[in-house]
Amino acid sequence: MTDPEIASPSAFPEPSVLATHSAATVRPVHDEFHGDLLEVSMGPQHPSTHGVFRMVVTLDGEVIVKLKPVFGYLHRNHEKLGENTTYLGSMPYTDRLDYLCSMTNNWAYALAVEKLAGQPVPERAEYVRVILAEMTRLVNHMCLVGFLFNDLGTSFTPLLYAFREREKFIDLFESLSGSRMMCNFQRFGGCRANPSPEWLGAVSKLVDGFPKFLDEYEQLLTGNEILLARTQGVGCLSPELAVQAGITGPMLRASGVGYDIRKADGYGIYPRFDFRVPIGAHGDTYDRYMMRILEMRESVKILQQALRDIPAGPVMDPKSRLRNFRPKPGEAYGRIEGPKGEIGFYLISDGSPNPLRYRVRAPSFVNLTVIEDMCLGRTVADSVVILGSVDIVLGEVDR
Amino acid sequence: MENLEQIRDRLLARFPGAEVTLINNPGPSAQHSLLLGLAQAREIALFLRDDPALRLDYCSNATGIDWPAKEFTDVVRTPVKDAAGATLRILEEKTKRVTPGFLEVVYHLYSMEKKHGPVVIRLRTGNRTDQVTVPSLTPVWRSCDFQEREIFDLYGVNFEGHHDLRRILMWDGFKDHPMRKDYVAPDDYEWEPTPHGAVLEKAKAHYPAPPPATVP
Amino acid sequence: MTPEAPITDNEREELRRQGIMLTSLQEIYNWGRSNSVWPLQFGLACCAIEMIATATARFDIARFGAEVFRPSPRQADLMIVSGTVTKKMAPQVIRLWNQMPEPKYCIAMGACAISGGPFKQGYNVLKGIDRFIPVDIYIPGCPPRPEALLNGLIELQKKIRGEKLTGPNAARHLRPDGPGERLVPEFGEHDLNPPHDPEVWQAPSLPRKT
Amino acid sequence: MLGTGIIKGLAVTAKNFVGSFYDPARLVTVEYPEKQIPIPENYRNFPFLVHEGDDPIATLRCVACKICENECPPQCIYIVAERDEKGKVLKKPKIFDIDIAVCMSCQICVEVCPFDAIKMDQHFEIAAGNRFEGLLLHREQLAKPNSYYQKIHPTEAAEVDAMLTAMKARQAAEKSAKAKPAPATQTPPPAA
Amino acid sequence: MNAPANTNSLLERAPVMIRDWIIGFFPESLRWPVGALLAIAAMLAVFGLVFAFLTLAERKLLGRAQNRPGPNRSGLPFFRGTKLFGLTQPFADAVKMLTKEDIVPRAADHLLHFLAPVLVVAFALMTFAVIPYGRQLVAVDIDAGVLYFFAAGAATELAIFMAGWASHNKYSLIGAMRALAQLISYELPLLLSVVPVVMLAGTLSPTKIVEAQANVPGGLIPHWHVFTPWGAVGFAIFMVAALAEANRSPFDLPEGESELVAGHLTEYSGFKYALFFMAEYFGMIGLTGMGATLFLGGWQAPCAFLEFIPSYLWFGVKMLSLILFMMWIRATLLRLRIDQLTRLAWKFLVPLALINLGTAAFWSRTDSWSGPLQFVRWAIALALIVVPFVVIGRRLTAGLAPRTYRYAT
Repeated sequence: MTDPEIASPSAFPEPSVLATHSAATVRPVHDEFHGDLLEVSMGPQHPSTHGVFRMVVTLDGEVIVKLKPVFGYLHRNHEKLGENTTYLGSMPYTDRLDYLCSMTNNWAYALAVEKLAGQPVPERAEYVRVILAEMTRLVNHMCLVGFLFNDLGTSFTPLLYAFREREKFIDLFESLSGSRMMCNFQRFGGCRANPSPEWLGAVSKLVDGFPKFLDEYEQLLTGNEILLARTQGVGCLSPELAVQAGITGPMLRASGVGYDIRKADGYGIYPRFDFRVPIGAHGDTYDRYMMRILEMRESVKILQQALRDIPAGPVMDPKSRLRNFRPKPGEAYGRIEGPKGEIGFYLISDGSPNPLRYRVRAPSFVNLTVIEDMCLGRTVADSVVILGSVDIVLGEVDR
Repeated sequence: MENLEQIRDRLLARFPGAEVTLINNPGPSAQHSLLLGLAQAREIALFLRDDPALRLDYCSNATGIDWPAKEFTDVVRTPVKDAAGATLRILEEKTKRVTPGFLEVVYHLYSMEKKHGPVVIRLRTGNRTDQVTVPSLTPVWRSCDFQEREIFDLYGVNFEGHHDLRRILMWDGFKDHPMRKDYVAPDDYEWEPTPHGAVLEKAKAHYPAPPPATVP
Repeated sequence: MTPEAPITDNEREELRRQGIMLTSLQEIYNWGRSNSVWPLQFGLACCAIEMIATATARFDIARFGAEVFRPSPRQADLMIVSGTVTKKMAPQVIRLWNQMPEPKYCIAMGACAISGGPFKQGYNVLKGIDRFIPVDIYIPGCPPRPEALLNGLIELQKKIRGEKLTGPNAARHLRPDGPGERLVPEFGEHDLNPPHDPEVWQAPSLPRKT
Repeated sequence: MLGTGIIKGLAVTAKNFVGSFYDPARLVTVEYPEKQIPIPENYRNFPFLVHEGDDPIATLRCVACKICENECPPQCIYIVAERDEKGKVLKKPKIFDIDIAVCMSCQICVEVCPFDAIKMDQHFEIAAGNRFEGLLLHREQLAKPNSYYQKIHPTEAAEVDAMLTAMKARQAAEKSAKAKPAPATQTPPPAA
Repeated sequence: MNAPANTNSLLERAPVMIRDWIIGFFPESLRWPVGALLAIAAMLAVFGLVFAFLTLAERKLLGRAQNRPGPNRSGLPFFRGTKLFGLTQPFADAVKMLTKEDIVPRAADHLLHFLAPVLVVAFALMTFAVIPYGRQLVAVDIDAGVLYFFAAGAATELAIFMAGWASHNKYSLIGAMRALAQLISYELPLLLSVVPVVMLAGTLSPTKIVEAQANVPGGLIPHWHVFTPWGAVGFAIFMVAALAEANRSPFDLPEGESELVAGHLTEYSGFKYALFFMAEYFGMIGLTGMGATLFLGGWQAPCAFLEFIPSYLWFGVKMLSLILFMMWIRATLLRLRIDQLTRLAWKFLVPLALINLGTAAFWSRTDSWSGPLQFVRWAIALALIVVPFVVIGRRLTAGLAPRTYRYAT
């Protein structure tokens, strides 16, 4: 593994010095050329806030001098509901966290519960999980790129191409799990249904054709001079700040930190696959965009390996039980590398059918920590692009 | 990575007088945790972050837990024996004991540099009403920023030293801390066609006539 | 859909009663509006993704002339409440509704928008947008398939085509008792204040009477 | 040179524009109300109750055990069991309501049902103008014949039917074994 | 000009004949105003229809480029179940827009809020007056027509600013400010790109400029300005600036849908919004019409033997293909940022246009070069354009390039 570029703090700094908050790094000038500051509330209904996110932006001309994110417009009490329902009953709710990637949410939750209960998973189920997770990653990244370009001002074209491809994946999800978006597929100790060879064949065909789509997509987008001008050098995030602020996922790697939970934890059967983790050098919006594109190419590799190696067998541990599932008292934190970053579930069991504490560590919630740092000194037009490149889904930001 | 006992011992050596307790996790996950005293929590957190062997530079998850006061009934059974030593009957003495409730904040720490973890640290408040202040670890790990605000919002834990402690998910004028176990949701029951459980209780309260359970 | 007969007997009867001018006007008015339903570009939660999917190539809501998702409520005709309306969001949704010019319509898409859905037991979840806004079409599903949304749109078009200009069955926006602006609730200390708009919504009598 | 990226992008959109006139992969629209995307067998929308015979209500498989009511995460099922004159609980639902305005189509009721009585429907064109009447389904609306189930989920239904017949055969065998003391060494049916 | 006989065909003369026939009913003193009114009415009717179908064309073209058919089932009133390929879609939109409630925000400046959409359409319409649509089809043939055109065109941006200011909405205000910045930046390259044409044609009158591009008898390559080095560059600059002037993607910053909700249009509803919409398309029609006039030979047929097709049809074809090109751009490109937009204007388009002026001067001085010297003339002219383009383009995109990435493992 190459050494990630993490600058280690040389001295032992005072806690007060450590507060790396960006309070007024850009100071508004008040003289005859600069009038009053303009406070604009972007959202909760705004075409580019990806749902009901809200940013209270203070502008000097078009330059942002202050940005305060406001959350909670989609706070639908996920954790409270999780504590009031059974372990199994929370599974369909996890679909609705990051509603673009229900399969990875399912897996993260199943992983946490399996850790909590010491539940083994059959090998075929592990493969199925990897296949579904990587498909989800493809879908998510594709859509993210589409949404990002929408924020950049295209008239939906990249988004519609992405959704055209997404439909093919969604069809496969649907034919396996029964639902287009809310798959509710993983169970504690395996998966709900055993994919048929035809299904795997269809995935294989789709995956093999995917690089062709990706090439066309890149031809449309990557070299575009306007894209380069709009994204390069915009919204830079330094590796130190990224680590400090707990950024994960492609956003962290765009900043040059080679941390991927698939490699670091090696959960599931990821150590068996040969794939690379792309890392950026600038940490700007363009790097964040390219991380997604490159990760899609790596995901295709993982998928091809997984589809080649998948063994036959059951997908459900015979000892696992659906009803009356009561793990022993204890706690567990399970996390996986979701498409948006580290998605983790923290569960405390007191031996009853409901968890005592059910906590979701949502990647996009934490990734938003640095939104102000990245936007300060940039224009409004940049702020929506930066927000788009963070890749948030409000379902998991507000939970 | 060293195990938690070693970390604890090192912490105790480095910070004499600090309270560091190891809390065992009985479950199969075996993710044990360190309970830190509030007085030196931030220094210890800094040490954990910057110690070259640990380098826990990444705080993944910060969350609150509500432990309401628990009532235990201890039963002491003393057999009453006759002279021969045979048990005549067993005297049961029941004593009620209330463990005071508290709020807890849990941090899951990982190292991005060394790629190890998790190390779980916990902070506990004195009770659930007036002693709910813990030191904020946001100055140490900025990733705690929003998560601590969320804990403040939903659990009512006060973080000392947090730069921007406001409600994050609920609106500003909201008074309650809804994730606490004893939180009662506003009674907006109006019409539930399929009531059962707690909702049925509400339905009964709202429609005092016999519960909706007969043929249309 | 089979091609409908140009003019049914009922409509001919109507024609005779109302006079040909008014009916023609009404037909043109309704035809124009039903074929040009511009939705508000406004996604709340999961259902918003399916709403976007409805606009994409596979389903193409544009075929109905409804792909012009306007980000500003001033230019929108239809509000698709696509997802969970939380109590924190509810005042904004109603404000958006109030900002839309008449004639306007509301589709409650998905379980959450209709009733709070799976999240209805949450403390911050509004149990259905119809507590504050008159909803024209309810589309159940979690989330509804894009086709289901299209089906809802077709139902809405049918409803618009059936609207009357005058008389007791006149369209809502032409009646004095169907005001376009609705009460915007305030944030209370524990809940929204009021928790529902009594003019729009009353708890129905229980369907299962004793 | 400045502009090459833009020209490449223009080429892609032009390709798609031209392709939309002859290449079905570049004009993927399914004209919905006239044509339909084939719905996969596994697709699930809302639950329905399977009945066996001609009388929908009398031959429901449901025994009103309330497992699904308890397991349903959003609590959208409401069951009251039938009672006979003496007040004894019968194995039949008197009320079986599903509020599809709340249902999240998670299929947990289907998975936990030990009697294969509740299954997922595929009908999704249920836009209603009224939340209170159209979207609360009673047992009369929920009851659908087994043949319908076999039509929409053929593979799954075949498995279920095989299992049910096997179970019936076993029960009958047990009964006959009890009735006649003859040493019946019947092999248990393979599917269980 | 010795026009071939077929240019005076019935079709060619039809519009003028109809006009003459109608004003023949009026007394002499009224003929001039009636003629003007007729011209206005004809223009309103024709361009109104063109606008209607352009909106449909844009929606269909965008749809096709995005793998979907676009509006295709509006049908007709009274005949339910008809579809007519969605051709009636614009009229359905019009009916809806006309009957939609008109909301004026309480805090808005009511007068300006009302005036802005009216003015924006009025200014856009004014530009139509000087464009020669056909051999004899020009409403007002004034000598300084080109100047008049750009003056009227620039005024639309002022109306947009009015709209943004009057709406009393922060998004509108930002949109309005952007519109002004855009106006100031792009008016200059737009005018500079036209100067060579004026220089070489020696006139400011659009009709005369078109006549200057008349076909050389027997020539195969059209004698249009776009087929000269300076003309090609001028045309390219003109189109870029026209996109900005018409607020079209990638320069649709005042509207800036993803950032500013709807920019200056945020507070407009119903018919006022439709007027803005109309003005945008009118602006597009006007600018592409002027572009065709200045660079693509106006109503001239490409070759002499194609002149049997009426001139106004040629003009229409040229204009429409330019508009379709603008729509194609919209289907592909993303939006620039305001500082990049101004930088592109000042640091790229303006210098290039100035250099182009020099090229044009060189071209006009070397008019007599023929034979092998013709090639030298072309080479020098091309070098005068390509070298600065590459150099300035490099400077403009300094530091911007696709990157290569490394991998952690």
